[in-house]
Amino acid sequence: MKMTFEARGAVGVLRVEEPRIDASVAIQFKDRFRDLAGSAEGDVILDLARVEFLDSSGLGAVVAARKLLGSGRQLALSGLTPTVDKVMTLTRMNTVFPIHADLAAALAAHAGSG
Amino acid sequence: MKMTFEARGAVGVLRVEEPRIDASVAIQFKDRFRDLAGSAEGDVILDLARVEFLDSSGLGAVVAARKLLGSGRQLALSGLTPTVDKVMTLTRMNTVFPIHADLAAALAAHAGSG
Amino acid sequence: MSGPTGRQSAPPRLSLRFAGEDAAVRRSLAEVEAGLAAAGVGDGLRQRAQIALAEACNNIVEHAYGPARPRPGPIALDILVEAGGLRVMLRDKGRAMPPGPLPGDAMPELSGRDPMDLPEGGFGWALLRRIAEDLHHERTGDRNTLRFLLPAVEKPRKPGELPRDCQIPSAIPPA
Amino acid sequence: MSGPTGRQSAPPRLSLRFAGEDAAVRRSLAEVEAGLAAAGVGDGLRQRAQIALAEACNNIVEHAYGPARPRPGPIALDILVEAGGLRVMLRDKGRAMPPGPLPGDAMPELSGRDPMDLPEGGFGWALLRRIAEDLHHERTGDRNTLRFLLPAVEKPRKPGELPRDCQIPSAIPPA
Ligand SMILES: Nc1ncnc2c1ncn2[C@@H]1O[C@H](COP(=O)(O)OP(=O)(O)O)[C@@H](O)[C@H]1O
Ligand SMILES: Nc1ncnc2c1ncn2[C@@H]1O[C@H](COP(=O)(O)OP(=O)(O)O)[C@@H](O)[C@H]1O
Repeated sequence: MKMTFEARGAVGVLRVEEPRIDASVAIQFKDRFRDLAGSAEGDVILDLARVEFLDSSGLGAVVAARKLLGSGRQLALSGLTPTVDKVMTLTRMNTVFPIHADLAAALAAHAGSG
Repeated sequence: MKMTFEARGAVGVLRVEEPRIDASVAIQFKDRFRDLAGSAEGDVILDLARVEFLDSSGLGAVVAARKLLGSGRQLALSGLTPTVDKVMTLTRMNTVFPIHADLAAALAAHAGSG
Repeated sequence: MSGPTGRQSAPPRLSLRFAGEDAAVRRSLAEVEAGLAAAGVGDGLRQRAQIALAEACNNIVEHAYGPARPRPGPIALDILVEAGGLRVMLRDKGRAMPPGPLPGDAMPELSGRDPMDLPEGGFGWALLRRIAEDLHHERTGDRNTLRFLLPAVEKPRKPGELPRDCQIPSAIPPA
Repeated sequence: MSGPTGRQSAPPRLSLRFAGEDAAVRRSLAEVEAGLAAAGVGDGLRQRAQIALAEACNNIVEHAYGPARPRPGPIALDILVEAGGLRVMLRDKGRAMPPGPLPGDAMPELSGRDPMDLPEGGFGWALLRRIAEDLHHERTGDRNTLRFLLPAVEKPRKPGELPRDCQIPSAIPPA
């Protein structure tokens, strides 16, 4: 599962380069997330701009990923495509994760906000 | 204070046509909100795409507006500009209000979601 | 969607047969997406179809066939494109649903929850219910049949309100 | 921001004098925005400056001058544009701060709160604190002077962690 991580000042940016986070890759997603972001410090922005689809298994993996960061770090989401936004809205998970229109907005909002 | 309201199916869209929601218009904002959206039914999307600035007084007015809808209705926000996003992030209010990249995304996500 | 003019007399229909496993579900959903787009189904309904069908298929893979099976069983998916929306029929040869009513549309409660204590599952059925109408499940012999409508126009639904039409035929296996 | 070349020997400075009332604050913030843009200050810092200055000025209007005054008192705002950020000095002739340390950077707690029970205020000082560094308040005679730095590069700050430099000179009026 293709995902890239980049430290941007105090914030880590994790970009998912796949069109789907579904049942068939949920476990891989969680493992990759741990490998890439687990040992870093600071908040993480998960950029979902390329993700066209997320099912409840994928959502569960995102929640699991958030827990990997521990309570001292935040997981923010950016670039929700329409179907992903719909799932976030129906499940109310859009009130659990801070959500930003795109990566630039997320970076501007999270730099230094700890 | 210029604000427009439009019913879109089961959802009401309230657009703020001013560049600032600050201490000097916070009370007006709350009054206009009540006049426009108070008597309608269903969830409300507050489109902030034209709002370049929101201070803590304006944020308080948005919270007050949300309460006017009562617990059976939701207030979602769309089109956060960078400074507004920053205030929402620093205060963590972005985990209180469902937030969507733009009005189209908010409409797609909220239609029928009650 | 095509009106009364044009050559097609029957409404467009998609019929897919695939294995009850994650990778096959993924491929089939991509086919559905392409098929519905070709049939002129709009963005919103196609998006909702992807969500609802993914959840329904995942449930079959996970619960009806489950991890104990050596080989995945088959899934049959039939979609009728009507003016009012998509009529869906999903069939499998897996385990019966647990007795009693089908799971409802209640989402796991999130508010007031420590992020470290958030639920990682339990959203599947609730998502399906929020999107689908006229949901019916039937057990006949060794088969499950799930039918629902994905309405072209979403109906507003109050949080917590159950859809009108969820009287569920109890899962009594025929004698 | 201008380097060692160029004709300006002193760093750019903005000095504004305005009435301690909402409308004048709004106009002055617009002037600051234009002035900082003209001085080449980047988007992020200008956005943070708008937030921090609005909160600091609102506090003066609301608490230092407050509703009891027949006429608003004056506010003096001076901003020095340095490579490391903006050095801000804000002066007013209003009431003294309440004795004891300045309000901290704790945001009102939101998690687990019923939406109908959310706080509508109490974010002002916390916002200022999260954005500003080296915050100092001084009472001399009948005046308040608030100084802070708006750093060009935001420093990461753990939630709940107080900035290092918030030892506050106690608000003892001179004899
Ligand atoms: N086709 C099926 N056959 C048997 N049981 C099912 C089937 N589909 C769903 N279930 C039941 O529904 C529940 C799963 O609900 P769901 O909301 O999808 O949760 P999850 O997302 O954790 O899978 C399980 O408790 C399971 O018993
Ligand atoms: N310039 C000032 N003079 C006197 N008191 C002040 C001043 N600024 C702030 N305060 C105090 O700070 C508190 C306001 O904090 P703040 O976080 O801005 O809340 P709010 O957003 O509700 O105004 C008040 O309790 C007030 O006593």
